[in-house]
Amino acid sequence: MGFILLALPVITVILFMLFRGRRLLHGLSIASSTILLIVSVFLTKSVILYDTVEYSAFWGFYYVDALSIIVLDIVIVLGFIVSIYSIGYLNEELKHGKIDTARLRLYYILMYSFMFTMVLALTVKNMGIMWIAIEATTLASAFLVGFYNNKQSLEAAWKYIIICSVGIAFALLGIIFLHLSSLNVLQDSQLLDWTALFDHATLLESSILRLAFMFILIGFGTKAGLSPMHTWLPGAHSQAPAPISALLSGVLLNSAMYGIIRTVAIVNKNLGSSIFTGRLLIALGLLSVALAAIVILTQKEYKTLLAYSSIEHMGIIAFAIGIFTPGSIFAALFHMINHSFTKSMLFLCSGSIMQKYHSGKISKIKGVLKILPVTGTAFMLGLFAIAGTPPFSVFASKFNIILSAFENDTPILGVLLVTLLSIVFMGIVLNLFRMFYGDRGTQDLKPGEFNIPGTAAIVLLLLVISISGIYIPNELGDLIIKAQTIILGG
Amino acid sequence: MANYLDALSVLILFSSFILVANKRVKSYIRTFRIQSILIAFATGIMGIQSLQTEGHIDILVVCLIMIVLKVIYIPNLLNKAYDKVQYKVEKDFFFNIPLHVFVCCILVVFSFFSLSTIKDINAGTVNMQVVNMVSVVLIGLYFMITRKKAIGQIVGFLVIENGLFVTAIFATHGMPFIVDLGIFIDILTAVLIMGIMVFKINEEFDSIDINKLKNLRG
Amino acid sequence: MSTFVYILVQILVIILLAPLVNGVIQKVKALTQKRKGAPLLQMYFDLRKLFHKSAVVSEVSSWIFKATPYIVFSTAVTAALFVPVSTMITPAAFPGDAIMLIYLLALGRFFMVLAGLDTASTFGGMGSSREAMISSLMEPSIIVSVITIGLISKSTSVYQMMTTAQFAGLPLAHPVYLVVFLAFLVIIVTESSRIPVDDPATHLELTMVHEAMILEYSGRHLALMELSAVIKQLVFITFVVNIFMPHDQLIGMVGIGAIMLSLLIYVLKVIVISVLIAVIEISTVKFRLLSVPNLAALSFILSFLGFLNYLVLWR
Amino acid sequence: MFQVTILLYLCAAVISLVLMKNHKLVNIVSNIICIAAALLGTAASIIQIISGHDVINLAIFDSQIPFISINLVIDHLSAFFVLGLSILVLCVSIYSIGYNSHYYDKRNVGLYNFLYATFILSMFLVITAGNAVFFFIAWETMAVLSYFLVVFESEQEENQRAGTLYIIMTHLGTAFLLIGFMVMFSYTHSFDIFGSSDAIPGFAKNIMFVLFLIGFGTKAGVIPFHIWLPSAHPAASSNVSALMSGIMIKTAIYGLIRFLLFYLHIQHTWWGILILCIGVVSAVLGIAYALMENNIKRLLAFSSIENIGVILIGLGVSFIAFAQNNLFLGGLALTASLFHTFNHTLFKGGLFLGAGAIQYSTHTKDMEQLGGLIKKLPVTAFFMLCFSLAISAVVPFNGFVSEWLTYQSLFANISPGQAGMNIVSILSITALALSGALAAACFVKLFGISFLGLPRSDYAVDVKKIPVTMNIGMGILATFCLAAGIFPIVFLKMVDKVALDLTGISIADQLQGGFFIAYYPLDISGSSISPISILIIVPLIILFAFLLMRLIGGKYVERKSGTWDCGFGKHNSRMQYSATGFTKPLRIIFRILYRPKREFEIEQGRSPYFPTSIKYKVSTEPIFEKYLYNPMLHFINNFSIKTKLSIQTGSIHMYLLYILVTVLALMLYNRLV
Repeated sequence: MGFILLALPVITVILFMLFRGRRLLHGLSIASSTILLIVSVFLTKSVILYDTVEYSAFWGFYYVDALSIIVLDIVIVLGFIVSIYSIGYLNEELKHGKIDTARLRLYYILMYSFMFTMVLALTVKNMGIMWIAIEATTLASAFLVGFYNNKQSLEAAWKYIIICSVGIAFALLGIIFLHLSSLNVLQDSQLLDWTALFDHATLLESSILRLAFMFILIGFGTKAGLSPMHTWLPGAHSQAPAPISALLSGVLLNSAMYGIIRTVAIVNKNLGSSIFTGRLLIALGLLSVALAAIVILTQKEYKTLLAYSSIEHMGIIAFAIGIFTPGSIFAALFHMINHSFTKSMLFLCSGSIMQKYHSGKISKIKGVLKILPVTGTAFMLGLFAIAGTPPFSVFASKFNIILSAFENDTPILGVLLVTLLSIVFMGIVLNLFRMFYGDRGTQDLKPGEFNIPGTAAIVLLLLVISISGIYIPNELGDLIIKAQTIILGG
Repeated sequence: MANYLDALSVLILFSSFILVANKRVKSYIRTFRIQSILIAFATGIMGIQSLQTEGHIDILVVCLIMIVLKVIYIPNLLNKAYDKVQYKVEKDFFFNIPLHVFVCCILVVFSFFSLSTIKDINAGTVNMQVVNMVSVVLIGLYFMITRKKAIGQIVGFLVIENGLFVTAIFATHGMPFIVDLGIFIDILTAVLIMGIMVFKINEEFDSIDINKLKNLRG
Repeated sequence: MSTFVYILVQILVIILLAPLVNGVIQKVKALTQKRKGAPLLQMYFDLRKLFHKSAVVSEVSSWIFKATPYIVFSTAVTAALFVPVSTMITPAAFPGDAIMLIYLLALGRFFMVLAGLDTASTFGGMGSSREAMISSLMEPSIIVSVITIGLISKSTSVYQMMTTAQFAGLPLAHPVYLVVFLAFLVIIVTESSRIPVDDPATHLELTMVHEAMILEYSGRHLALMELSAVIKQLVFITFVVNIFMPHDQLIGMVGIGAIMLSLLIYVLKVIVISVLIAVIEISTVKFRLLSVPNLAALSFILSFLGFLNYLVLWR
Repeated sequence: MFQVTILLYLCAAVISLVLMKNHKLVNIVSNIICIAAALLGTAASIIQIISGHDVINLAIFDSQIPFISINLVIDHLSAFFVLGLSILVLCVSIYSIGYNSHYYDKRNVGLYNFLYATFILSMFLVITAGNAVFFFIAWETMAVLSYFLVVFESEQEENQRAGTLYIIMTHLGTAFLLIGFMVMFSYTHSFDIFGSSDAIPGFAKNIMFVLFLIGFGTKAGVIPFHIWLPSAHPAASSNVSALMSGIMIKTAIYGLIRFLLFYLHIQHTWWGILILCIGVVSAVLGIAYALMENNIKRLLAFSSIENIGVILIGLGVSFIAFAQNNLFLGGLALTASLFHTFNHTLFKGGLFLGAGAIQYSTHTKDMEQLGGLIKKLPVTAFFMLCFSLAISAVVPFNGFVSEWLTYQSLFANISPGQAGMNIVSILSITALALSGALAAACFVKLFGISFLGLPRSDYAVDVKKIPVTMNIGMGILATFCLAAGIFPIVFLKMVDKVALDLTGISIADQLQGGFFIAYYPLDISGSSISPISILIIVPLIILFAFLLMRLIGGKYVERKSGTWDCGFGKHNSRMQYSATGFTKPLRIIFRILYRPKREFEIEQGRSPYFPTSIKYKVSTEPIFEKYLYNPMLHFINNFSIKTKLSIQTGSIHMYLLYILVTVLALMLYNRLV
């Protein structure tokens, strides 16, 4: 059952290689993403029932529990949404002759191999393989970042691949140390297995484990865009095609963060306290939020601004993990979900705006609410949501994170976070909101949405984030609580 | 046995020093190849060891891959790429060589200082080897920082990977086999992608000077 | 019953007496200028003549222009009900609150200023603007003085203030009363628009304030305006005389005779104050409009000093 | 009943989205539903206040997300504010039926009404929120919705700027509230507003006080957090600005009372003194700035700041009194401030509606363009006169009663033995007097310039008839103003329950019932006012005056003629005083505050004595913007740009260096720990 999630993307990629013809490719991608969605639903149900899903085949590397299913579902659902959006997006690009069918194929191939790597990263037990998969995500998405082959995109791609590879290399060093620390504890069959490591966490060699955590934090932190290793992120997110930016920001960062969470769980259990990891995570997290806040204040391009806001939210999540109370973990996971959905919605909107106005500069864009009524409204509400305004869902998790900071007797951190967040809000309002008003600007564009399926997808996401601010289904709540107990080693 | 390994590890470290001291792209690649040979040698020794003691063939296989990939294939690839973008002498570091070497020494000292918390696990020598190899990683990163040209950066990345690999081999007698395999595949693809990008950059910017890639600021 | 008597007495006394005050002041000024001057009752004649004249109304103006004289007049007279001319007669329930008195007069002023603007004449606008400024500058000192006096009598009721003052012996001997009294002199001069704040006799636009506001009025409207102006002036005078120079020698006496006597004394005191005002008018010159604030500040400082004295002395 | 009200508002919102296509229909329907809801709300709140039971729990819904829950509770305080809200909404909705007609076929009326209804609903929820989190959610929602309403006419640049300024300021304020709630939770471990705050230590209470003061103060627009208010209120369309000024900024007062007075009971005298000082500053400066405005709605906005100041003065006195547990005085001052809140809701709402009517019929907000409207819009003019009288606190309107109560509570707050406090009190009295007088001048200017005299421009000449519904809406409010002025005791009974909850002492009983309202400062039966008797006496005297005239002067003969123009012969509208000219003396006297700048442009003609044209421009300088906010913004901006360029340099070598440095730093950390 679960193997379909792994097999299907590969098959799809192969099919893409075989077939050509625009409609066929679109149909193929929709079909496979839909199947993925259905499968993931079943997988989720079985996780809810049996807590974990494991298979003995292939040395039993396949392992899914509540924590991974949450991130996995984000991946699958967003993949579905993006594949819907891509149709309209790519057709528009074809119409303007930005790309030809061959590149369209390349796009789909890369996108699905990207999906595959992420699914792999989330469904394996072995930390080593997880590392390989996460490194592979970089490789798969590198050309997607450089998709448009112009100066900027190439530069972004180069920085992306170099910085991420180097960073991730340190993660490998960390994994090696993890391995080293467990050498005398585990027998060969279960080397590097997360479950094994976690069960025997107390026996591991602390001095090495600390080093391991450090390097893994740097490595996966680079991928997750924690400052000061974030430097690849703004370029990549702003240069990639909008749907890919949505995936990068909504999914990739999460899977990197997922790796950090897994490690943190082991290390904290081993050290018996979250002080060592907490300090580092909170420091890096606050650093990221602060940097994002400062930069956002005077950001001139909207996609870059959104990218920085991604850095900020990853910082918030890291902060929450660093606090490591049940409340904060719950909030962190919930925030992961909310951020992914909200941010990818925003990126999709920005893609439509980009295609309408042919410019990434905020100053070039006026009257979005007139030109693109639906997308514009969604974008505006989404901005309020991402800035943490109730009743949207980001507020709920943000609120809980700040609260956990206060409960944890570190009110100063909480106050700091609130201040930085309000600066972010200020920056977003000051820079982005002038896009929405005014007449249609210099170039005369005819009002109206062009990417109908994409707009539908956007509206869907908008509904999700505005409802889940007040109400979430019990299943989701239970899942998150399960994941929380897993992390806390309850 | 172990003292051979010590000697090898020191040699590997030294080779990375040489790399930092180098001026020309050709010699980067040559030095990298030498380093790879050394590593392959070390791996071979360990492989024989484990074959005798535990009867595992894994490490020897890894050693084989190592030779094929990092001693033969990738250097040639780099050479080809280098010829394609025909680029001769490279005077492209930000300050002079002795200073570089000095900084690298500091890095070694630092990694010794910070890793000395590790308790010995199996052999008493592991500690020293790990220190050497971690400093190889750091030096590789430093090499990437100091070189302006794209190929230089690729080499640096490869040196980092070397350091990691050899750390794994020395410290833990190799990761689980499949993991090692995967790592090699990743490295291969990474290098390929980077090579392609070098071409693209070369045709977009008609130079492979990474310092020219400064359009995305702020 | 007593309420009715009180109202009757108040209205009659004040309305009848008000023009006389002006007469007295004019007379004193004339005599000091070695003139014979107009007869004491001149203003009565003027009013009578004005009542007979027909009114000229600007066609620009609206109903506010015609309503204003009546409103101003009635507020002035109502205000007159607030300050008993003699504490011998008291109504059953006395709603005479000093703050309300001030805000009641504010109602009249509100309409007067509006009327000034209503006719779209330059003079009217000028007068209104100046009146608005002066009144708003005087407000704090009035309130503070009233509050200070009220603190002594532990109530802002005019009647309370007066009765308390009676038991205070000779109030003017007391620093608080003295300072506040000085403050009140300034206030009276301002409120009754006299030199040095305003010149009732002039018709030069540089110096006009009150006159400018009512410039458009004629006939009975003008008469009402003039009358209510003097009534307002008398109200303030009454307030002052009954608080600062109470006739406490009559305490305990009852009956019509006593009331008559007290009224007589009251008239005398009013005349004294009017002479005082006249003296002020003679001895000073009209200020520039923009130095009026200094005067307001002076009176405010005085009243505030009074308050401070109260804090020190009454503990 | 309250539930039904909420549902009605909801369905008004929904319907206005459904019927979006047909502008006229959607406007009428949704407004009628709002009217029904408002009537219901009024009835419900009055019943709640009159009837004995204290607290009604309306709705409770807990979600899976921790701490996120919907929880509505109504006690007397909430009910009182709901009453104010409902009355105003009633009138504004009636007014809107006619007023919104100028949006037909120009804008999306459906969306507008949707925002309108949801905005009302959000305010309703703020007032009735039962726990702090839900309060916060409703609060933010209110801010966002009102932001959308502010920028609804988004073509004008200044509306966008106003909206941006507004949302930023209010969000910053909200951040303070958030921290306050966090502190609250970290000690009591509950967000229940009605819980006890005993677990909170003293210093934390002080911190919370400051946080709440800043947070709510920003919303209330107290100086120096006021800068958003004068730009946001005019930007919104008039019926909305009536709601914003009438209710929204009062929710901040509600918050102050709810969280400081009811939740953390008063701790220290300095809380009260601080609030008192803020109130004084806001009152004086607010009205001072209002005086200089020629844009009607900006003027009204500034005067809102002044009234908030007056409210805060009353509140401050009550805080002081409670801190010295002088319950009676505290109750009295609280009553005064609450009653002024209510009154301000009435007349400021009315004034904004009137301003809307002017704008509707003349298409301008600039007084210098207006004049002589009293002949074109007699009814509106009359109501505006009533409101102006009420807000300048002259007898016999409601404004006077509440200001009188404030005076009395300040008066009673002066007692021998505490010199410092007495000085503060007397200064507050002075400020109150000054602001009252200036307010009178300000609204004389408003009414006199825009309604009296001759039309100053064509705007005021060709005037559109205004729909009767607009006048009805204003009329109801005017009636309420007069009623509250004449029978204050009836309304004071409503307020009284709140003080009763808090102190257990009923104020209204101390105030003599019936016709007279009287207040005994200290044991002597002393000062007392009787508005009704005034209302009887004044007409009587007017009648008497008529009779006098008739008696002495005989029949009234009137001659129409032009205004006296010194024989110049061509009297025209440019000869009359302008709005700017009217306030010139005050501008010169308070130049230290206004720092007026004047510019002449003289086009010389043949001789210097006959210039062809003279342009005279005078402008006052907004101190806080210039010396506080702009420098701050400037600094932040520069800092941001510098940091951005120095971190995100674009050089990959730099970026790799960051990684190296981080690695080394972490290794060091690991070694040292």
